[in-house]
Amino acid sequence: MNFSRNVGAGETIEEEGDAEHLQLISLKHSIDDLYLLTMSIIIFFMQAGFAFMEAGAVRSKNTVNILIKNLLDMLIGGIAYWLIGFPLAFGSEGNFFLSYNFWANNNLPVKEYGHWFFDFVHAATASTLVSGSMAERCNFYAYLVYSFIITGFIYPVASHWAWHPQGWLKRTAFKDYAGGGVVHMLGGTCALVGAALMGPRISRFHGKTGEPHDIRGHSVPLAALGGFILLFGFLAFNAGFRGHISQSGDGEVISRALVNALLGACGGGVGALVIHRAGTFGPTNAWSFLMTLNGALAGLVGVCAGSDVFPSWAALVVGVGAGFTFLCLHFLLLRLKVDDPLDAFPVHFGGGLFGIVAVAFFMEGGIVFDPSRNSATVLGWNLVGAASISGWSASLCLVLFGILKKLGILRVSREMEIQGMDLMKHNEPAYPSTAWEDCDPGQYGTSTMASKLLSVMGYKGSLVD
Amino acid sequence: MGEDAGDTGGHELASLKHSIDDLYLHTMSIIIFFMQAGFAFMEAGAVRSKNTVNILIKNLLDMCKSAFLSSCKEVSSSLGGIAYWLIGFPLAFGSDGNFFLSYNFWANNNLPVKEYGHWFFDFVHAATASTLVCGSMAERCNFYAYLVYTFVITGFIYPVASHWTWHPEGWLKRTAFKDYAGGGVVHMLGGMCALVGTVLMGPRIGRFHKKTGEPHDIRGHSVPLAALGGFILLFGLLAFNAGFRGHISQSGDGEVISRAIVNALLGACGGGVGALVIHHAGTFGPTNAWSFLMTLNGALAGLVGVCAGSDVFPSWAALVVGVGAGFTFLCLHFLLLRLKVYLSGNANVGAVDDPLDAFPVHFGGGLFGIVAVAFFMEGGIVFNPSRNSAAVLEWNLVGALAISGWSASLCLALFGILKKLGILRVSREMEIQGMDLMKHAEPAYPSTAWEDCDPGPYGPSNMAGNLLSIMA
Amino acid sequence: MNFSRNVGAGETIEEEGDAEHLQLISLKHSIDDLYLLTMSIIIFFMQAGFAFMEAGAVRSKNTVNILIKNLLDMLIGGIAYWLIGFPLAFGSEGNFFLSYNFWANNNLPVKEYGHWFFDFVHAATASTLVSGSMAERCNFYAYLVYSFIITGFIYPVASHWAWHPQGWLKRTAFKDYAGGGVVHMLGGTCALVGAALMGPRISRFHGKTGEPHDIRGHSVPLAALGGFILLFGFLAFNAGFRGHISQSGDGEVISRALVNALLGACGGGVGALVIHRAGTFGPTNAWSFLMTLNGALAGLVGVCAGSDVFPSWAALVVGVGAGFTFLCLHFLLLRLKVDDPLDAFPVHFGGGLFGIVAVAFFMEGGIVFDPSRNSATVLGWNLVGAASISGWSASLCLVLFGILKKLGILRVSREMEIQGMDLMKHNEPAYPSTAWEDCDPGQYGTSTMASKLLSVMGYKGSLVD
Repeated sequence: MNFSRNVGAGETIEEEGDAEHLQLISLKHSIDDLYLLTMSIIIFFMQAGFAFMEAGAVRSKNTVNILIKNLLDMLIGGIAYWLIGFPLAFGSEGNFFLSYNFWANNNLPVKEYGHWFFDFVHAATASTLVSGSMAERCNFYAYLVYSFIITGFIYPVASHWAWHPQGWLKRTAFKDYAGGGVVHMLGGTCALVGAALMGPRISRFHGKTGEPHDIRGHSVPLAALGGFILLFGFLAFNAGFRGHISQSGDGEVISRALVNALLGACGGGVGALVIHRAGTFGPTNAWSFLMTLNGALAGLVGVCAGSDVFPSWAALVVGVGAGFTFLCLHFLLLRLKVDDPLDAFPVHFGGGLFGIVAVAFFMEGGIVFDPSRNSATVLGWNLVGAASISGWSASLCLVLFGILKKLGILRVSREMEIQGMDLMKHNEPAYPSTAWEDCDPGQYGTSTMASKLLSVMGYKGSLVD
Repeated sequence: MGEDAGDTGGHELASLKHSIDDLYLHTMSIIIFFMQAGFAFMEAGAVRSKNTVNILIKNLLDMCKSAFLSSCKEVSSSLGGIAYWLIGFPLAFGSDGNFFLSYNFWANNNLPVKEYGHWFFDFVHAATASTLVCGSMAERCNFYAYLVYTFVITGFIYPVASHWTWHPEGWLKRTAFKDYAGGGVVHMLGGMCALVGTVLMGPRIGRFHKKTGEPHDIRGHSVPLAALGGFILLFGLLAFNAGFRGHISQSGDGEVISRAIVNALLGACGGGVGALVIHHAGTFGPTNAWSFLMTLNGALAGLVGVCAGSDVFPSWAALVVGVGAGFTFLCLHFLLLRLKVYLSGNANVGAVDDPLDAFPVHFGGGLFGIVAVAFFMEGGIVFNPSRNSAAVLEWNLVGALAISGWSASLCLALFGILKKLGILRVSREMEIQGMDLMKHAEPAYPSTAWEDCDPGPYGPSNMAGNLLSIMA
Repeated sequence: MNFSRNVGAGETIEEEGDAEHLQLISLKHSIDDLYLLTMSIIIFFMQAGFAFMEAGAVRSKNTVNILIKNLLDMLIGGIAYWLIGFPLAFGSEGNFFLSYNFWANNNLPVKEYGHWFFDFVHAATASTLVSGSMAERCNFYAYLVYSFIITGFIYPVASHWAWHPQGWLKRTAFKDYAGGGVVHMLGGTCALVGAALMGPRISRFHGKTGEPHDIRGHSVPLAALGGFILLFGFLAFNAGFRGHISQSGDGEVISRALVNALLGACGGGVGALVIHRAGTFGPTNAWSFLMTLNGALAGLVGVCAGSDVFPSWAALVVGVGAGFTFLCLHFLLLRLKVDDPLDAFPVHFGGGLFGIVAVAFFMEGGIVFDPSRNSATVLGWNLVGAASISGWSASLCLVLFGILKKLGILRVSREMEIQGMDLMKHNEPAYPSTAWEDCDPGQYGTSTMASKLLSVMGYKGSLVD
């Protein structure tokens, strides 16, 4: 990833020294900086995507709670990544497992700051997934703790393995271009462990029969807004991971990643829509929007691992596969009675896992095209990588959430869960009734549902005193 | 690098130029891509709550579908040469072709990877053109009909027209036809398809009075959602205008692009403020409302209007064109409301219901712009009334006519067939009940998710609880 | 700011003339153009951020009103800035106080158009702040007038002082990298004067005791949407102010600005959350989302003045300080019975002021690191600059709003304020009741709150005839 940039630059500087050449090199850096910067800013906007997707998918009584969690994912995450996350992941001194300098950006060369920011937006993505799966019942203190630890420790160590020049996975044939494994599988695993230890929301599963009972989110448009922002951000996510754009061949790789990301989304979205509509997982006659949206996201996650090397048709196939994996895991979770309101595990773990396996098959020179020892090695190492990343995050999360559970601060009280956290915890209802009060409509007709309803029911007075 | 300083220096420079161009194209494309969200929310806000999810899913699929179409070349090659005819990119930008369309990259996949950026850039425009149609047919279009028509529009109708104007061999490209950022090709075409669709579809139930034919406002369920869409569109249209140059590293590019973006902004200013003032002044009937939606649509029409020449207008002309486009939008908006009178005596037949004003905004703005560019471009009729500048006007009229004619006739055939087959419009029952429940089983705002707890000492939390307590 | 770009470019052109060198120079311009353009477009999107933040913070009956004001801020602002704003700020002929050519872009070289657009988005930011503080009661005509004057005159003159090569502040040690003073303090001051002259909304303060009574906004998610968009845009705001990216050292400055912006937001948000929750300003047990969001914005505003020179830890500290200043001013306004629905003054003036003072302390070579005459000079000039910018904007706004008040067109009538402006003024309710009518739910269950409520209350019929 980014480190290749520094290496490339180092080489060129040694070669030649006349002024013009130096200018050329400095220009290359400018372009790379601009590229990294623009992509990072757009990826940063994905935080808003996650926030609204989650806000739309919870009930109105917990909307503010989920919004503040997403905001703090960014704010606390920034501090955690600055203090310990980046040093653990990309310090210049380290071993195969982690690195250990640049604490709090101490001594970090300023030219690496772009790199820092770029890595931070990925870390934030990984940790923000978790708040979705634990929505509507997670204790606020528990949230503060786990958010800090995931962004500051669990994710950075895994990303060190895969992307630091000394990381043990980096030095193998492990192939994960844009973090399908490191970012999404890791986040998905944490989400699953959290959701499982937390237990389902009250009345999510029938007390005796265990039949799942739909708890719908309060606003599909909000969720759709989040989804659209995520699609926007994901394009930059895939386009940005090259880390530099000025070297020969970069343009092609990045264009390809962009097109593949789009086709992956298409495959995942349309695939999930059709597969679900066809009644594969139980009879339905609904063309489901949320399934389509989650499918598209799963498809995007799926192609992440190899969007730089897939041929276009393979991106489409991988997208469909990731969409299908998402649906399988979605219905599996229902059977296991795990309550993941945002489908964070099916979408991100499922899509990521499918992608990291598929890349060994469908990459250029992969098993499908050239079944050789070489291509099998990629498969082998990708499976090892996937297993170790999942194992690492699962075991640490088990400890983390286990301790929080033992301490009794993992989940909110039954009363607060029923009443909703917006009022009890934040004292900020998402849609305060007083702000919707209506005046006497007069000649202009009624203005909102409220007065309409009142008039239907024969209420004559005015709501304003 | 480095063995051969002089040579490699030049080589490296060239490669650096490519890098910059790539970066420019990617960034603009990604931002233009976000316009899909803009259209989605503008439309979602403008329909009733019972059809919200329906319109959202259509917008999401618009994107996927057009990508599919453009990528069929890949599939076709991999599946061993199955002939796909309705494919977008090959028809528009294949390297072999004639004045009308091109025809390679489907049987033999030779599209160089370095063209992928170009592909993505073209794709976002195709998606823009087809997504316009969705709005004008909102709240009553059959889902299957929708699947068919987007396939045809993004796979065939738009690509052929874009081949005419942008492919080096296209017949319009080789004339004096001037359309910088697709005011004609993208917006007029989309607007025309929207009009044909909505005419054949007929108005929504309750839109016009059965006897008098008086229009009855069917308002959208959420102005803030529509506003969100509008703001995103303004954001995206800036990139749309800035991006159409296609490269930024050549001499003069920076100036053209800067000018395009400033003109886009001033066009929006002219269109928005113009439409607001003209409407408020009572030009089209007495009113005392400062209408937000008119302002927003006017701003969009202004942006569409300057598209045709945002690279060549002087600043003041961009403002003037914006105002003109805003005015054209208002004219067409009120014309559509009246249109039934002129079409037939029967007030029920032929009345046009365009919930999103897709035709007035995009066709009107686009048409005004494509005419205006001949007048206001540098060296245009206003500045230098000569044979040359008249030629631009002439060819622009020919181009506008050809594009409108092409899209209108094909859409007429397309929607006519769908109507004959009886799958153009949803059933009356479904229209009344709304498609969210009947078709998608996903209400946009499920009541159960708004249920309220006992408010307790904290007071009621939302409207529901408040209402209940008032009435208790 | 941007002018340095042109100057720098001019120098290099003279130096040497061979073809390759010229190409290099032209390439540099391309990169700079691309950078300026991308950042400007993203900053432009901040208009949407302000619009939704304000829309969420007003009552439903004034939502359309605030949306149209934000839209017009951009549309009218564009015309005003084109006609007189840019000429006053950045004309090539001028004196220490203002400049006076390029009216309506007349004779402006096309290569300056990128610069024009970049400056315009800042002007739009400054003026859009004001509509927030005067929300729900400002007359529409008054709005049209003040919006034109702030974008067209008040802001441009101040920006001439600070950024035009001949501006009197520019030629001193005054240090304000990204407009914490010029943009935010100015906007905040105008907002305060407007809100104070306008008076509070009806029932905002108890008639006798003066106790503040919360008037909540109608939708926290809308406000959150605005906030997230603002965070997104602010990153570009800080990254973009360098004005060029192709010169040596640019990449480092911009990366640093980006990281500092993020850390400032972290400091401000977390700081405000914790300080507020700790009960510093009165007992509370709420983890307030809106305080966190406003704190994060204040933190961003705070680091603006020096995000290119702060060390990372200082950005965090400045963020916390700005968050604290925001809280102080917020509660001060309540005591003074000034009603600022959006907290535009506390966030933007408070954050900006803190930042412009802090930069003298925490910049590299600042008072904290090197207490010398030099660093004290920066503090001195920054105080002078802050005072003159506030004084300039306050006195002009006082005149402006004073005249409007005298003419009786500053504030809407009592009746319109109670009924809401959406219906009375725009005839466009934000959420028209007719569009929420419900069908007979049939077997699929009810679809919206409306029918739910009806059934709760025993209403049996269908809403559709």
